[in-house]
Amino acid sequence: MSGYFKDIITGLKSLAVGLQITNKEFLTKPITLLYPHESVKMYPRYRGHIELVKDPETGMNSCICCGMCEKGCPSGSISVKSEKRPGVKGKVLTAYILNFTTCSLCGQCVENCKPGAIRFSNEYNLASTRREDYIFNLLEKLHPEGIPEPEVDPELLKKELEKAEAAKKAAAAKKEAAAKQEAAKKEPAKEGGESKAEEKS
Amino acid sequence: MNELIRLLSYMICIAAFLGLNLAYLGWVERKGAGHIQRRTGPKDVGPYGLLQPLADGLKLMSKQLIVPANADRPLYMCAPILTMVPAVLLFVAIPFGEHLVPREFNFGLLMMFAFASVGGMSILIGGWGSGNKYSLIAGARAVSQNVAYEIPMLITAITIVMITGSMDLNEIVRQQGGFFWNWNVFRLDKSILMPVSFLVFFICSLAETNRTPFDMGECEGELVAGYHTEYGGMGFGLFMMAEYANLVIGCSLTTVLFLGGWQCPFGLFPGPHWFLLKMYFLIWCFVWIRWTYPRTTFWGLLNLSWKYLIPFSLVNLLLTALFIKVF
Amino acid sequence: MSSLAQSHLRETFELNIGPQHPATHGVLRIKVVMDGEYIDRAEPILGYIHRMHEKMGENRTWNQFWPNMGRLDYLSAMAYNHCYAGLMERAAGIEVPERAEYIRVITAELNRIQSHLLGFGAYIMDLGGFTPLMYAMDEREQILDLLESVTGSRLTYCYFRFGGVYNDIDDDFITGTRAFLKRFRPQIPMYHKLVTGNAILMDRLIGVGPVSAEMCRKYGATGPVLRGSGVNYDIRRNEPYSVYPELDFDIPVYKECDSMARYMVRMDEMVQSCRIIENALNKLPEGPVMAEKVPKALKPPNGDYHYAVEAARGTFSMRTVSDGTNTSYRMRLRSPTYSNVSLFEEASRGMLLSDALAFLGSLDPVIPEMDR
Amino acid sequence: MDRAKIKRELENLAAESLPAEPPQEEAPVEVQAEAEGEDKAKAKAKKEDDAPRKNGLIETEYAKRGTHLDVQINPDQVVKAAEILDGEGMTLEMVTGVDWLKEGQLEVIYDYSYPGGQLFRVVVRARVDRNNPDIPTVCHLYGGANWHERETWEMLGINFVGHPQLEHFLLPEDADFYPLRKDFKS
Repeated sequence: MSGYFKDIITGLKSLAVGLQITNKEFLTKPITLLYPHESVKMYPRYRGHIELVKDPETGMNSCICCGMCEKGCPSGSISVKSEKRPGVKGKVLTAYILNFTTCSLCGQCVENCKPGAIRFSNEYNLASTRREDYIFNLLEKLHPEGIPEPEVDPELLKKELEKAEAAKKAAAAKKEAAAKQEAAKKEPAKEGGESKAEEKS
Repeated sequence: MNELIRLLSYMICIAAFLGLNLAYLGWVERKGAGHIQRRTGPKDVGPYGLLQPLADGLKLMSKQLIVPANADRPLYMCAPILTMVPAVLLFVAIPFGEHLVPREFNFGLLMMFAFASVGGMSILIGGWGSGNKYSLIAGARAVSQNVAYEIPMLITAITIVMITGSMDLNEIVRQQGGFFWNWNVFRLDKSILMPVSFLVFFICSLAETNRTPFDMGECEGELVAGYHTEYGGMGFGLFMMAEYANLVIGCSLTTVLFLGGWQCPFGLFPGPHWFLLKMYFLIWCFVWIRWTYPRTTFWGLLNLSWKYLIPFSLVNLLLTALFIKVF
Repeated sequence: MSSLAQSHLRETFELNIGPQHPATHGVLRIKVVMDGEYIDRAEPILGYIHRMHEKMGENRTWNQFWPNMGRLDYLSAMAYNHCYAGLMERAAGIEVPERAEYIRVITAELNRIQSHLLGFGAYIMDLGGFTPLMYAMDEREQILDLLESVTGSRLTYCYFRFGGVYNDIDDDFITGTRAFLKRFRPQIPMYHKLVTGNAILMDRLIGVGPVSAEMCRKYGATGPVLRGSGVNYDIRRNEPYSVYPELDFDIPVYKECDSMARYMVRMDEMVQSCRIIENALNKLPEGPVMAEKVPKALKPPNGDYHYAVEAARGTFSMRTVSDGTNTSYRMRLRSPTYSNVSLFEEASRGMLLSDALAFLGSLDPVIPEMDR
Repeated sequence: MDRAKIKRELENLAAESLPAEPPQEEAPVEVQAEAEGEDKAKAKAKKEDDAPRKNGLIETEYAKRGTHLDVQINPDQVVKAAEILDGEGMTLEMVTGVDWLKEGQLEVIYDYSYPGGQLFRVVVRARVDRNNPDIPTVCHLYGGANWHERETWEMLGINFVGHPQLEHFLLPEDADFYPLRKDFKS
């Protein structure tokens, strides 16, 4: 019987203690961050989606189009499109497409990037009702006013042109030589040989 | 004719009072919960979120009322109405002030209990009519809960009736005039268990209104949303409003029976403001309790009723009878 | 009610708890045969968010598998990272710098506190008390901020690397962690006052959901479930990995075998984690955080490798079969909740519905980790 | 838990199983070696890696492998092994399988650990034929094996004979493929 009353008293006491605590919390100031009115403090290391880095000197990206980010990506959400332009050293990035719908923000791409051409952005207000909005062309994002043409190095262009010329000449010579050889070899079947050479070129 | 006008005006007043209460108690609850939980609660709709109830109401009203395919349609439809009716009706007997009573019955207390049990019925009907197993369990729980808690509640009320010798609510309040030690809570000369009895009554009204430590009918951890799982739109809205209406009634009744109703604690300027003050304090206690405690089990709830509340109220009844007889 | 399945012998009916249910912490479904309010038989049904992580392990290179580790148990991703790092370091024989190991332990323990805080809050919410969840969330937010400042992510950290960690911690993190510990320590007695001591809660937890030590052994249950059954088994102590042997901490063990014991183990573990973090911060050595020679394309020698860590919910272990290439031949993830929840069917027989859900909550399941 | 006893008994068990069916073990390897007829020397050098492991007990180095004992036995002996380990108070941590496509075999792996303080991990393996993957269940000894075996069945198609409930578990109910088999193409 004493246990019965003891239970009641300890029980009521514990309930009163609980009420006290919530009362204390009621009187303290709320700590909520009112999100749309105030914004969250972002840490410099925040891993948002990736973005291309603008080289402060040239104003261009420093991507060398090696495709390591593409290869390292676990979900295959990156595709780097590049082409060779006359007079420009290395490949030129034409599109850097990040499919953010499949990106898992693991950071393998940034880690794999040797020249440090990509980094994490601090953008987190990414809301949209359309799926297509999450397929980013990072190059366009880097240059919203329009993608600038890479500077053409005249010397390099000259060299390249010369090289191309030389290559062309060499190819022509080779072709000629090959044609001759072929012709010499198979006099009767001339057409066939020619077409083969053409194919080769 | 005069009587009719009086009644009509009271009905309008009650509707307004009730409407305001139902809307803003929701706001109070949310705001209270917010501040207790280190949050701010509703704040964007209007100043301090004061227009939030309006927005909520609009949202609920604009929603389609979907009747589940295997629901018992008539029962399903009438349950929300049925839960609202007794809640509104009961206001007719509550004395807000000495002359501010919609209708003075000499059996007001009896009527209170008679109609209050309809609330439990409506939960059962809603739970059964939904054709949902969760709702069904909730309905079954609600009935046995109501049965279990009406007993101690009634016995405690009988104690009050024995002390005051009246079932007229206004008369009960009148007898508690003067200083606060004349309130029934502190009537130690009638029975030394009176404060305990108040606690019993308070807990019972908590259980009767299905508030959190005892919300077996809608415990979301187990039964999703209990008896109103299948209700959407205004069906749900009515259940919600009925909960607050029951809250107001439960607190009013506790105030009337134990805390001296419209009487001032110091015997000065009695009036409806005192009644409202006491009632809202009790309501705040309900909110406060709701956001502090976890829920009991169904088992624990019945245990509490049969093992603690009923014995206490019975002992109190006997003691009171003894004191009245002896002194 | 025609839909109620009725047998001839007893009036039982089937109740589907989940996959969308407030008490199942995710998309767990439990098919329950109820006899009134009592449970006749409860069968958990899994697989609603099964993503075949094990097959992914076979298709992705070792490095590419990293992000998967954060997506198993989203609440204690750090421990999972730790397991994978340890596994591959064991397989490829990589020595990890000491500082990196200390950082791993600090972050993993912070993560454990975070996980237990949410577990605590969500558990009380299952029982109907909403407020403790918000308080726990408040504290948890501090940890998430700290971890975000160092890893860059709030939940799915992909922070560890083979041979170290992704980036070093800074002084801000160390002072922040110390400040957090100072702030957090007095909170636990407050939780005990508000929640643990509450008569209603005690009534709900004490004696509910008995799981004996023998049952734990048969089902392979680990973590707080096992320690709540009086078995002093913690991988951090019994199969020491990383720098845990150098740190001093206790393993909380409760012998009551009920939900309360499991709950208390979690609460006490938070205190012990605070101790570990403080200890590790004091001992934190200087040095590099990455091993020097870690090949980019890892090719561990042929064979089986096994590694186990103590995640927040119990023993998480990985077994990989390497065939000497840069992907695994077979990757097996042994998740703790999978085993813990498997005893639910046997243990919940004859329980009241509300007790069974309180019991389920005390197992603290995380569904993505069960389904993998 | 008695390490020496477990080791001795498992060793006996493995030795018992050794002469039972050596030709079956050898057969697929020979086929494979023939297939790679041209660089036989290379195949021979590699044979040690490629050949399925013989039944027997190996004491592995914990620091390298994460296990202490690694024993391979015949499929029909796994229950016996489970009984031995159960009697010593070991717990079954997981059951899993590996598909050895080249050898035409499926391997079932049982991971045992000791929850009583000492560090002791035992791996029990058994290889079953890929075309007839039957292995007795250990459900009656370890309740926890139920889910693990069920999962292994649905992922790899290893049929646990005597299992009370070999139904789809993680995969959808109408899945008619075994995703963890090496010849599975999604």
